[in-house]
Amino acid sequence: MSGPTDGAPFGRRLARVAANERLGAYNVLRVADPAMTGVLPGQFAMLAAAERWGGGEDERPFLARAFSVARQSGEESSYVLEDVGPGTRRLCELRAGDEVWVLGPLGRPFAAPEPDAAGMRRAILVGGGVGIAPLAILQDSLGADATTVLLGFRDRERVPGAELLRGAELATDDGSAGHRGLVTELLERELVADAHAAVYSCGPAGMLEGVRAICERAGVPAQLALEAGMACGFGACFGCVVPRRGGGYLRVCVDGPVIDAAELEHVEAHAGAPE
Amino acid sequence: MSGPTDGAPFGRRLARVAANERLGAYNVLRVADPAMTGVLPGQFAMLAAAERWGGGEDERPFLARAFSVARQSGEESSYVLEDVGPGTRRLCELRAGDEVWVLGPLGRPFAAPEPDAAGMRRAILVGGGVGIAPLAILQDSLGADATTVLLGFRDRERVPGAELLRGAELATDDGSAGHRGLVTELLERELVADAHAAVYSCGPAGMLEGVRAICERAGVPAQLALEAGMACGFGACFGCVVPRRGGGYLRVCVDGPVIDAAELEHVEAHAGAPE
Amino acid sequence: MSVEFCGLRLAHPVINGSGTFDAIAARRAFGDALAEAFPFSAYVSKTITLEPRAGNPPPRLWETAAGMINSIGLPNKGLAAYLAEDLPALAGLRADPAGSADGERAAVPVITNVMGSSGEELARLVEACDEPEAIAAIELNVSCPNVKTGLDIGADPAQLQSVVAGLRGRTAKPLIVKLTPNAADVPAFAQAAQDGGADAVSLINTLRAMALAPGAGPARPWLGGGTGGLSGPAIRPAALAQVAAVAARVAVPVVGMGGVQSAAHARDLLDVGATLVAVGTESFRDPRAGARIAAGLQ
Amino acid sequence: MSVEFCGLRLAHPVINGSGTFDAIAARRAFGDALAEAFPFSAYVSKTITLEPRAGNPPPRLWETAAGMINSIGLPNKGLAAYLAEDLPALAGLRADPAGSADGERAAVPVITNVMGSSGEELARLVEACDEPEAIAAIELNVSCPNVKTGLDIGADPAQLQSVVAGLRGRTAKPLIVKLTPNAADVPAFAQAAQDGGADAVSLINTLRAMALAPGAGPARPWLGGGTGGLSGPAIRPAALAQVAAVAARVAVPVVGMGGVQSAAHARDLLDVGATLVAVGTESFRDPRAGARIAAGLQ
Ligand SMILES: Cc1cc2nc3c(=O)[nH]c(=O)nc-3n(C[C@H](O)[C@H](O)[C@H](O)COP(=O)(O)OP(=O)(O)OC[C@H]3O[C@@H](n4cnc5c(N)ncnc54)[C@H](O)[C@@H]3O)c2cc1C
Ligand SMILES: Cc1cc2nc3c(=O)[nH]c(=O)nc-3n(C[C@H](O)[C@H](O)[C@H](O)COP(=O)(O)OP(=O)(O)OC[C@H]3O[C@@H](n4cnc5c(N)ncnc54)[C@H](O)[C@@H]3O)c2cc1C
Ligand SMILES: Cc1cc2nc3c(=O)[nH]c(=O)nc-3n(C[C@H](O)[C@H](O)[C@H](O)COP(=O)(O)O)c2cc1C
Ligand SMILES: Cc1cc2nc3c(=O)[nH]c(=O)nc-3n(C[C@H](O)[C@H](O)[C@H](O)COP(=O)(O)O)c2cc1C
Ligand code: FES
Ligand code: FES
Repeated sequence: MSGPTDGAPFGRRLARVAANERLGAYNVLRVADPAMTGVLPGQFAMLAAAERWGGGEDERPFLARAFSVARQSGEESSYVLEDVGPGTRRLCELRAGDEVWVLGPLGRPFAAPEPDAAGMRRAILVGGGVGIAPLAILQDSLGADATTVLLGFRDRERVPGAELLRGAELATDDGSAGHRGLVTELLERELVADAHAAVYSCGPAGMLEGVRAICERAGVPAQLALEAGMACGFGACFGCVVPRRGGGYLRVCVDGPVIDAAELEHVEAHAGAPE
Repeated sequence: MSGPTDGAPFGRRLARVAANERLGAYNVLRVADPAMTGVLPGQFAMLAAAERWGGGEDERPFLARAFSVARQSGEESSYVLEDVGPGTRRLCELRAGDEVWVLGPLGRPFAAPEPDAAGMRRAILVGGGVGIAPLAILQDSLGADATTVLLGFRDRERVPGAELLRGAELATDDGSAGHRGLVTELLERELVADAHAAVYSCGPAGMLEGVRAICERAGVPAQLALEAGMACGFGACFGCVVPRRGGGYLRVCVDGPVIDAAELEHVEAHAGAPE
Repeated sequence: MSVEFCGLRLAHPVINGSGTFDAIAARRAFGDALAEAFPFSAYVSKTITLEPRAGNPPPRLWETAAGMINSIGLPNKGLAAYLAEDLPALAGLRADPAGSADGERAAVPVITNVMGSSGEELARLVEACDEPEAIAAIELNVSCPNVKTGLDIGADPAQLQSVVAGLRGRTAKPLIVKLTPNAADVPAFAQAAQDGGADAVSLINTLRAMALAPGAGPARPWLGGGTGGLSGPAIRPAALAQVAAVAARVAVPVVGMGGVQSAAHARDLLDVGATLVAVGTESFRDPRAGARIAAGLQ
Repeated sequence: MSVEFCGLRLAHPVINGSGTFDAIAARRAFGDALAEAFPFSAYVSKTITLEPRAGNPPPRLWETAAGMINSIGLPNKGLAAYLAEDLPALAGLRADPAGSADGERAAVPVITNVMGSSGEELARLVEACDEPEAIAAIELNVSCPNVKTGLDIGADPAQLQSVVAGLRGRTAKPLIVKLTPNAADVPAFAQAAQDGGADAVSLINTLRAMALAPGAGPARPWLGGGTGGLSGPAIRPAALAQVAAVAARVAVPVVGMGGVQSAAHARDLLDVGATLVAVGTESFRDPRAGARIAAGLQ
């Protein structure tokens, strides 16, 4: 789990949908895909339906879409989908037996926690909405007992997403479950209690910026799994950039999606990631 | 059944697929569509799947597709589809309950036979391949006993299409059913036996040209249901033309699809109709 | 949302693109419902020429990814027959109330689109259109990619300006210049049209395009006319850029078109500065698209 | 079907469009498999400029109907770092045998694409590319819609010819001029490039395009760069027309591109006179598209 992998299979492949089940407002798409074995937490795949990828809203989708691998059990990969437009809608329609194009695993994964002078920092996983996906596979690898999990959801319909992780403490905008308010408020409380921690986070840009700022103030290392509109997912188009601290840009698909918070001035919301 | 209708409902409408069954190499698509009641033999509709019309071969289809109404039983219309590309393929996929956009009935229907000095000419229906569709509804209106039906098919897989009409005599290219050879050979034989007939024909351009030439030689009136690549189906695009005898062009969608053979020099194969 | 355009009050901002809706044929196909609920707030005729034209040999259509190529070649019965036969038949069209806020059936003015192969021809066309009451405005098509005009006013701003200036004096009716999109600097042509005295500009016309016949055998162009013009959603992003650039450059109203399928697409064109939006290809898929879009804009 | 292009022997006629494939990043993502089965018979670099460029602010992408708009803005590390770091890393690429009839893994020559904002800048770029063995040919990008070049050689054939003529003497390597598609008479630019001494021309680059940010609120352009360039299947019919017109006009070989997704699309471009076909956007959807298409051409 250190640094990028030695490489995904070169080229997209057809894989069969094993199941596509509702989980509250989300879909959990399970794909039989041996080639994904060895995926590391935080990595993603570019997915497209093999049939009828197009002809939806505004004659889209056209390009493949990026999705975090949420779990890998043996030869089966799971993805968590939120229907926010023509691409996710089409993928949410797929039934067991349908085929999807898969390219991956792609991108830079979460880096393993390393002990410092004071010993091992505890891992705090902070997820928002569909951003829980990469945290699920991260918890699988770190172990449930080794992690504190804080998840935020917009409303009751999305709360079932929490079932993908174990022992999660919740925050909801509408107070339908757990703390009424932002998950970042839970994080601040945790860091006040014990700042010898490492934060791993994924969610909407607004939340990630909150996590970044809180961790910076508390001097806690944070790894943020970012989103950006992507055309290719493997560094070819230079389209998925976010500003890098000190100037220039990072390609989220190859320099990320997991980026050390120290590399970012701010997490900005504009590169096509659904909020 | 004389001349064009007073008008189709203005605007396309969503209609539900009642059934979509295989008939040899063809599909019979049945659509619950009260607005089609009153359709006249030879008229057609523009059809498009309500969902995912696009994203197939070459990112097509985009435009709606023209199909002859093959039968109207009460509020249910039947169409006979042959899968020759992305549009027909998508329509062949539809299941009962799916929705289709329908525009129609459109176009000039077959004109009713009228008695001449020698009395009523017998009606000979000559169909080739999927061109049987408008002849089925024509036979429904003329009555089985009043019609001689000659149908040609390429091969055994297509022969079941003959079930859509009653008492058909067959010709097949591969001799798998009826006369081995062209349906136009059957027509010539019929006209030699008794030329006091009127021919109603639909099929590939090559066959229609044969029918036209034979009837011209025999001095027999013929009405030909033509095909042409269409964008609109209601006279808006001027795209569906065929050369008119004596110069200029006819719009197949509004001047046809049923055109009196006398109006044509030749039936040419090039305007996008599948051969 | 009724709108004012070159002194004409229109029920809503959605009209048809020239050559993409034949109101007379549509009336035959759909009966009086068409005339009583016309999808557009103004009706733009297909391009009319001095002499009758048969148009290009078939095939004239090719479907593309999210669009189509046409090579129609401006078939029309010629000026005289248009004025004598078509113009009267176009009387009495009423806009679909679904498109207008107040729900009344506004009359639908006729905009006659003309093309000539010389300034002299254009002059005769414009003068002929100036007389009839029934013609509310004149659109000059200087941009059809499917026809060789002797004239190169689609390719040289200076020539365009002088031609428009020469026509300006011949009619008091609004003069709309339809620009070619196949140019490096489209705003320069818009500017030239304005400087020549045009009351408005419209764009985009189709993009020059081509397709080869499918299947085996030696390669040959599919279209009878050899090349054609690309339209539909495929070109919408290019249209939006050209309309925005033109609207930023000229003061006269702009009729924006190119791939519009929905109210959101029309809104985009209005947002970048268009006064009216025209719908072409989408009407082929949905004859009532104009009214649907106008209703969505409210 | 190995092919000869400007003195280079290539395993097959399919290369990448500049800026649509980063072989170094791809090698990191896919490991050595990428280097041992490279999908293209030659590798065209992203456009290199004299000084490093960060590129345009995000968002840089917008998906359209059967295509996409990009406003990348030519980010690159600049000539010096390209030569020092990237060029060596590009050594040892071998073409996917699936694409070549004889099934051998041919070496993949590097074509370096450069852009300058003055003839002087271009001269320095061309001279710098003339030295290294590892650069087999040079492509001049005079057509990027997303960058303001002081130079207007994308808009004036005469200027293009004199600039090319000025560069011709500075290298013996094949000089490819990438033409702008945003012009009224693209063949005139191809002719000018040929007359200036170019060994080949390539087209089409992206079509100028625009998108507005979705959702409520005041209208604003979506792309950080304001406008962008349209690519993908949507533009294929326009690309085919331009490539056919250019190939009919010039004697030098033509690299045709624009919306190619399949061997049939590549075949069309070859049929109208292209010697090579480049694949851009389709590689984003299918990184092995080049090899798939090359295999289909056999
Ligand atoms: C590394 C990574 C991992 C991800 N993991 C997940 C995951 O696990 N689960 C999940 O549900 N999602 C995930 N996403 C987000 C997912 O990729 C997007 O939700 C998806 O691409 C949306 O596609 P769409 O067609 O459904 O919606 P779109 O219509 O593409 O809309 C999505 C957003 O893109 C913008 N947009 C709208 N129209 C366009 C257009 N025409 N062109 C470009 N942008 C447009 C808007 O900001 C909109 O909110 C991930 C993204 C990345 C980069
Ligand atoms: C009045 C009328 C009635 C009809 N009735 C029937 C019927 O009852 N049953 C039936 O099965 N069919 C019928 N047809 C034919 C039917 O409309 C076509 O088969 C259908 O449009 C094909 O669409 P597609 O996408 O499946 O195939 P396409 O890919 O459109 O191919 C069909 C033909 O169009 C041409 N073509 C190929 N690519 C393109 C392109 N990109 N753009 C334009 N043309 C192209 C070729 O000649 C090809 O053979 C009728 C046609 C008309 C005009
Ligand atoms: C079949 C067809 C015929 C057309 N005929 C004309 C015409 O006669 N005169 C004209 O000025 N434009 C003509 N156009 C161009 C349209 O008016 C419009 O400018 C173009 O199609 C872009 O709009 P759209 O994408 O909504 O179709 C035609 C377009 C099509 C598709
Ligand atoms: C994301 C992206 C980046 C591009 N960058 C460059 C570039 O740096 N230099 C250049 O000459 N062309 C560039 N192009 C243009 C392509 O090389 C090609 O000309 C164009 O995309 C048409 O081909 P396609 O439709 O197959 O993509 C770029 C295109 C895209 C989509
Ligand atoms: S998505 Fe193409 S470079 Fe990142
Ligand atoms: S199909 Fe458009 S005029 Fe006939």
